[in-house]
Amino acid sequence: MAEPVTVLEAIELTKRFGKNTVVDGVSLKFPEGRLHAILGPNGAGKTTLFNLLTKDYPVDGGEILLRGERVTRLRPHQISRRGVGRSYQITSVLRELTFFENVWLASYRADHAGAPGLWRDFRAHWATAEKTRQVLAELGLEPFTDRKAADVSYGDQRLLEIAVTLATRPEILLLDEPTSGLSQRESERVKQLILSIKGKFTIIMIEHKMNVVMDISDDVTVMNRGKVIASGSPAQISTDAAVRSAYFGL
Amino acid sequence: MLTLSSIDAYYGQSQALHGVSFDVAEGEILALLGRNGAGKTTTLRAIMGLNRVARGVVRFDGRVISGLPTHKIARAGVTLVPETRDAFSLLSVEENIRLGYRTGSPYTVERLLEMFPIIREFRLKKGGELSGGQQQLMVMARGLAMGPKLLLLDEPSQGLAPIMVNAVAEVLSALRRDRLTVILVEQNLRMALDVADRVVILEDGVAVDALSRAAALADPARVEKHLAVH
Amino acid sequence: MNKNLLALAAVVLLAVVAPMVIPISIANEIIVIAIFAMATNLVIGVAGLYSFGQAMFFGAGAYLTGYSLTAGGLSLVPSILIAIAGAAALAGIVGAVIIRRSGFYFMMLTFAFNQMAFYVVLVWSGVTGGEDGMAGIKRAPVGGLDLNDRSVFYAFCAVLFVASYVILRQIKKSPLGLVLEAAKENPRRMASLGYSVHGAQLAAFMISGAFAGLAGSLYVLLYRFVPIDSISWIMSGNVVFMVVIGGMSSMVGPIMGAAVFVWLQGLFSLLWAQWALLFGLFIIFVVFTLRGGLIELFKRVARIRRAGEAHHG
Amino acid sequence: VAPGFAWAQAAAGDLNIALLSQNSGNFATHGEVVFKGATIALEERGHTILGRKINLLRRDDEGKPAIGVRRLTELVETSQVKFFIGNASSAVGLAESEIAAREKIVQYAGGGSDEFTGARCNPYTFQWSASPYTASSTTLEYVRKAHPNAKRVYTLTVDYAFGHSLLKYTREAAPELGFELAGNDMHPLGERQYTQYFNKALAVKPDVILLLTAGSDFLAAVRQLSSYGLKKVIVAAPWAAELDELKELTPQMRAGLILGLNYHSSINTPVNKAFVAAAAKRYQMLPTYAMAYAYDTFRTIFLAMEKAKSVDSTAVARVMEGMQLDSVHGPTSIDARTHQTNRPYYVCLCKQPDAQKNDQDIADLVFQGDKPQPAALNQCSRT
Amino acid sequence: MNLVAAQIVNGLAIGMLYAVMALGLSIIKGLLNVPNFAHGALFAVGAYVCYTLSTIGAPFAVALIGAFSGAALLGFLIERFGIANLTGGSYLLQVLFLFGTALVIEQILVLIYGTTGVSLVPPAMLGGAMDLGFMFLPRYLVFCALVGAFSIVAVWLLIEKTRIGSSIRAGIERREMVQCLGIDIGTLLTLGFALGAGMAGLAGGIALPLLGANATSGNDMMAIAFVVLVLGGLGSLYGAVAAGILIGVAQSLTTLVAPSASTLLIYVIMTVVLLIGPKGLFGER
Ligand SMILES: Nc1ncnc2c1ncn2[C@@H]1O[C@H](COP(=O)(O)OP(=O)(O)OP(=O)(O)O)[C@@H](O)[C@H]1O
Ligand SMILES: Nc1ncnc2c1ncn2[C@@H]1O[C@H](COP(=O)(O)OP(=O)(O)OP(=O)(O)O)[C@@H](O)[C@H]1O
Ligand SMILES: [Mg+2]
Ligand SMILES: [Mg+2]
Repeated sequence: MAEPVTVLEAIELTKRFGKNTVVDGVSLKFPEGRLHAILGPNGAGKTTLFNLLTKDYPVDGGEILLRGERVTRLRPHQISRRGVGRSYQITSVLRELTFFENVWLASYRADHAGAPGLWRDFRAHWATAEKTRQVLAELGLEPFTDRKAADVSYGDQRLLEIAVTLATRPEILLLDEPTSGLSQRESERVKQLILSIKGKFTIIMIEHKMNVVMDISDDVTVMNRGKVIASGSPAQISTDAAVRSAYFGL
Repeated sequence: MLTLSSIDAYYGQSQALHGVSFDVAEGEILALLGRNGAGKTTTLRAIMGLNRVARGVVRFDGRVISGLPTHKIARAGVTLVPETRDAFSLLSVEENIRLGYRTGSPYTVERLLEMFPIIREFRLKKGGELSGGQQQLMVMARGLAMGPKLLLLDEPSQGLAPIMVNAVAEVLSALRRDRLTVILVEQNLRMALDVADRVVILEDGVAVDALSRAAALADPARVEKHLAVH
Repeated sequence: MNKNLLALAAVVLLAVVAPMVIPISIANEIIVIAIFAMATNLVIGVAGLYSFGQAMFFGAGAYLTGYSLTAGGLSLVPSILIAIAGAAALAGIVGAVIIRRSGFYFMMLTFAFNQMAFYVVLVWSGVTGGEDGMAGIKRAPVGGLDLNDRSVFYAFCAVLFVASYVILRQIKKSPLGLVLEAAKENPRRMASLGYSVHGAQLAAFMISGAFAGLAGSLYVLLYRFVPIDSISWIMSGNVVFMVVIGGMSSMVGPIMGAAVFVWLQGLFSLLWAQWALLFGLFIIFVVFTLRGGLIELFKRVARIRRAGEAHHG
Repeated sequence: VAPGFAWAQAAAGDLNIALLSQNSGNFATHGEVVFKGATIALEERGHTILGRKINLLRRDDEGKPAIGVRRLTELVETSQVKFFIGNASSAVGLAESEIAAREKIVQYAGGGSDEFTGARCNPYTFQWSASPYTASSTTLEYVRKAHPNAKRVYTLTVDYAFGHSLLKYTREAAPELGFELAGNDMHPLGERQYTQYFNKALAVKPDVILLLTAGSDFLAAVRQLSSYGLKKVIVAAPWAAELDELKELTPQMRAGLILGLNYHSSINTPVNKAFVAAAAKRYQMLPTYAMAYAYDTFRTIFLAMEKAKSVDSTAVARVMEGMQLDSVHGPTSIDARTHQTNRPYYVCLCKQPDAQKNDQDIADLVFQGDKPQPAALNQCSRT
Repeated sequence: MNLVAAQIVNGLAIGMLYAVMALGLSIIKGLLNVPNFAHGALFAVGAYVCYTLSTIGAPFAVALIGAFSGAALLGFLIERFGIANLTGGSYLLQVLFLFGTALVIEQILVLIYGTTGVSLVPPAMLGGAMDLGFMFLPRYLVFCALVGAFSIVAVWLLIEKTRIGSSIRAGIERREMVQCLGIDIGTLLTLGFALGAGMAGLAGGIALPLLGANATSGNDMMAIAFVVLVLGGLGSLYGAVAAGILIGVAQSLTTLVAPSASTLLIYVIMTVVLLIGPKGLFGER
């Protein structure tokens, strides 16, 4: 079987805050169509790594290659337009907007490459509206269609966060703790959802819930103190001594 | 020590709690369980005075506290550690904790730094520079520094790596040894049942069940029924 | 849909009735300033960019029209078009420089640019007339219309006013409008969805500049004079306050704000030399009773009526 | 028409005249006093002219050209005003003069700018204030007379049209009187901080500091100059402030100041004496510039109406051109072409604190001159 | 050369006045996140209180304390009965409220004191100028600088070194949480606003002998103070002070080369600084 193509690659990525090096020379390859989990204790630098990959933070050292193209200097929206979508650990849905509007914005971006339209009422962009409803339905969020995001519980906001990210129809999906704050039932739903899209997208996921990680991921990388301490299949990782001491405290 | 009698609470026009009643005895750890949106956080906020209690009464230490402004409730000995990890991002970790400290609290800054070794390492960092998990521990420490008689903990293990969950669990056990009164909101059922004396279950803003730990352990289905799929 | 038509009908009705109940020059000033206020609402209300330099664009439109008509010797329509284009271009340049700054810094930068523009106009008196303003402006006829007739000129402005309302309202409801609303709340999230937030904001800034320029141009034609006040920061402050008093949630709010601001100040100043005291009290009253601005009056009436209907029906 | 705007609608046959002045803002003082002066002129003739009742409409222009133009336009539309007098601010007056010319409304202006009678002269605008040329030369003549040994003059000029024309005329007049211009600084309009200019001025050791600035800028400058406690330097200002505004300074601050003025209550003419008496009777106060301006301009307009036997603005303007009359200044004429009122300019010396008899007794009239603007310097293109 | 030194000394004194004004703004902006558009009116209130107390014979020091207290009291009322009831509303609503309040305060001053402004001659001890050899330095300017410096240090100690100070800084960020720690944030905010307002009043009092006072005389100062505030950087108290002095000196020095540009200059400096460093000279936010 041919080696899958690498779609996203980090080379010696480094990020410093003041004197602290938070991401320290991280090199990683993300092959197409696989689900890659990133584990690590709190403060390991996982979220920061995401922020570098999506250029939410400027990079202090190293390079990012997207399908072989150097994208280290691009701005966040340019990265997104090249097919990288992400969700945030700290929920960042637009609280003053409705569920529909939140998801609509993401769908519209996927449908529409140029500058946003100036004239027609956004609701009258029928095709986009239709897709928006589909995405809401897929996540069981139709009852919330016209609710303001601020008015629902944290858990439901987390689901919306994922809905928005999916609606951009990215090729590479970065999920930062998609199940945090969700009950078992909703966690399970999100897990099924991820399973159902697995293979169609390249997914990179930060996750603490071991059952989720072990059940669905293809590759696992473990970080600690800004460095990669182990990489491999879920089975390999769970027996790795370094991981066991740094992560599980065993 | 704390009694809620038929509490109604609202967000603007929409009602989040419908006649919730339960009580907590001194030195008891009560776990508040329920699905997302069940009203757990709202219950804690209502006790704290952050959400207006439209109907019903909250009594604490024999005194009615519903209707008091939040800072007075806090001074009466109730402390909330929110799920949103409200660190003061411009203050150093130590300043964060000191701001909570009230004279007479058994949890002195020195003692807290011992209880939370990881925080000691970041003492001089700004609160906002910590990772989510680190902030969670710091906010717990800050809450304890007030020397509360009643601690309201909202999902302390949320988003924590196993090693941190263990750290939180250890802190909870320490609190149990100290006989601190705690209301614990938790999604992590195992952890909740490890430390709680009693469980109250909320569903759609209504308290649907209350049972002791023994009962919960003996009949897990009774609890999970409310937490899992409809 | 119905609501849109209703609002449009109300705006048209206002434009028709106004000159019958108040002096036509006041009515005319109100609709001209209302264009300015609506343009400003696009940046402060919709996009959440607190610009305190809007008079820069109003003034640019005013001076460009004044200059084109006098020294430039152009006719009326080209002068207005030049004003619109010039103001939009100025907004583009200023915006490109400062749009990356946010919040209070943005506000102060717009204010600073406004001040600099003011001093340029003040010092460059050979062209602008400096402190004394620019005079000698004539309203040349347009396609057989004698604009020197007050009513004809009013009608001319009213048509542009209604057109501005329709365009700006559509923009507010368009995808761009929604992107701006969303970016106001969380620009980072919008970028991660692939929107160029600065691009959208710059577009809004330029559109707003263009309409402010149009308003400035009409203002000059109305009074056949370019006062230096037209580019002063006080004008910038006033238009922001008009928008807030009127209400930012729709484009009708700024129109009400402009009407009240222009009309009420005139009325109060007839009553008492200390009219500013009355005006200040009025502002405080609005702030405390109608948080969403004057437009809330309508919403409240509608709500009460709906409640009434529900009760009866 | 909404009630507010119908406030002073005329009955048919009444004559509506208007007074636009500043009732709010920095020089709001003028608004009240101007109104008093106008009232005296009206009461003098029982509020009637040629058998018609006169209505005086009063509006606040806030000292802003835009507002002045707006209020005047309203007045023209709603009240058919054909005569008005304006404010001390030239910018406002000049803006209004456009409307005066277009709508054929007689304007009798009182600002300082020489543009009213110069580049922007028109058939309907007249100027009551003296030419800045007259002001500069008269003030310097007095300094020369009172201080024969003074030589070096340092000027501080406000950086806009009015300051520029004062500076231009000072440069014309000073060398003829044997002064040496030792230096000049331009300060921006609205400057609040003057010590840095005085540091610079004092470094060249001038005999005279000549303040070619006006209004609140002038007051701030004098205030800060006084904080140096200088004894030997002469401070003069040809056209800076009227006595009303000087009340803003303490007597110590203004003591010894040499000030050019358009009017002083002690002018010894029959018309002025009667006016001063009327003001004392009606308002228990000594008239100052603002009051005299309103009184004298309206009085002149009424005289012209009587002479023209008409209240038609064009006819009245025709009569005013070249008109000879006895005014508060004594025998006075109005230039037929430029519309400049040919009248004297006055120089006052501010009193020492202990010499003041009451709070209106601020300065003594010490000199007057009436050197007109040389024709070569006038830019009026009317013939 | 001597002239340069003279202008620097002059600029330092004036800059201190700007700094006092801007520090007040900075405290209010930081705490309540509202740009205090009534700061100019409070400046005028301070000046008039100082004037009134002086004319009835109070010593100048007492008049200055009065200027601070009068404006602080007014600030207290504005916060307690105004701003405090507007939280949760839009930011611009609060700005509009302050604008309306400023109009009302100004007009009330006009009603009380009339439209003609007032002046005050400083006490004899502070009058006249010192001959430094290379310049005459008005004694009053020295006094200005000293009082300015003193009040700045006092306020700084209060904010940085006390528990009240860190409560204030925490409250800026998370109101609810600070309340959960048993701190009465409402009172803290009111006191903070009063403190900032008091600084404006104090500046008005100090400036009275230099600038005189009328109802609107604070507005020019307010514009400069806002420029100083952002130039220094939001959230930085040092910034406000340093930028105040910087602006004072820069304005003073431009008089030597291009005096008409001095008003324009401060906006140019501010724009350039903000375009290079988005957070001003020392900004944290
Ligand atoms: N904006 C910032 N400024 C300074 N330090 C920061 C900033 N953001 C993150 N850090 C630091 O970087 C380190 C890594 O943080 P990061 O959020 O990437 O951790 P994480 O692995 O995602 O942890 P968690 O699982 O708790 O979310 C932490 O020690 C944190 O203190
Ligand atoms: N800020 C808000 N405004 C309006 N409604 C809200 C708000 N926050 C929560 N709610 C509503 O109140 C109900 C209870 O929410 P609450 O946050 O108490 O749930 P929870 O049990 O804590 O859920 P989670 O486990 O997701 O945190 C939810 O149905 C939600 O829709
Ligand atoms: Mg993280
Ligand atoms: Mg919750």
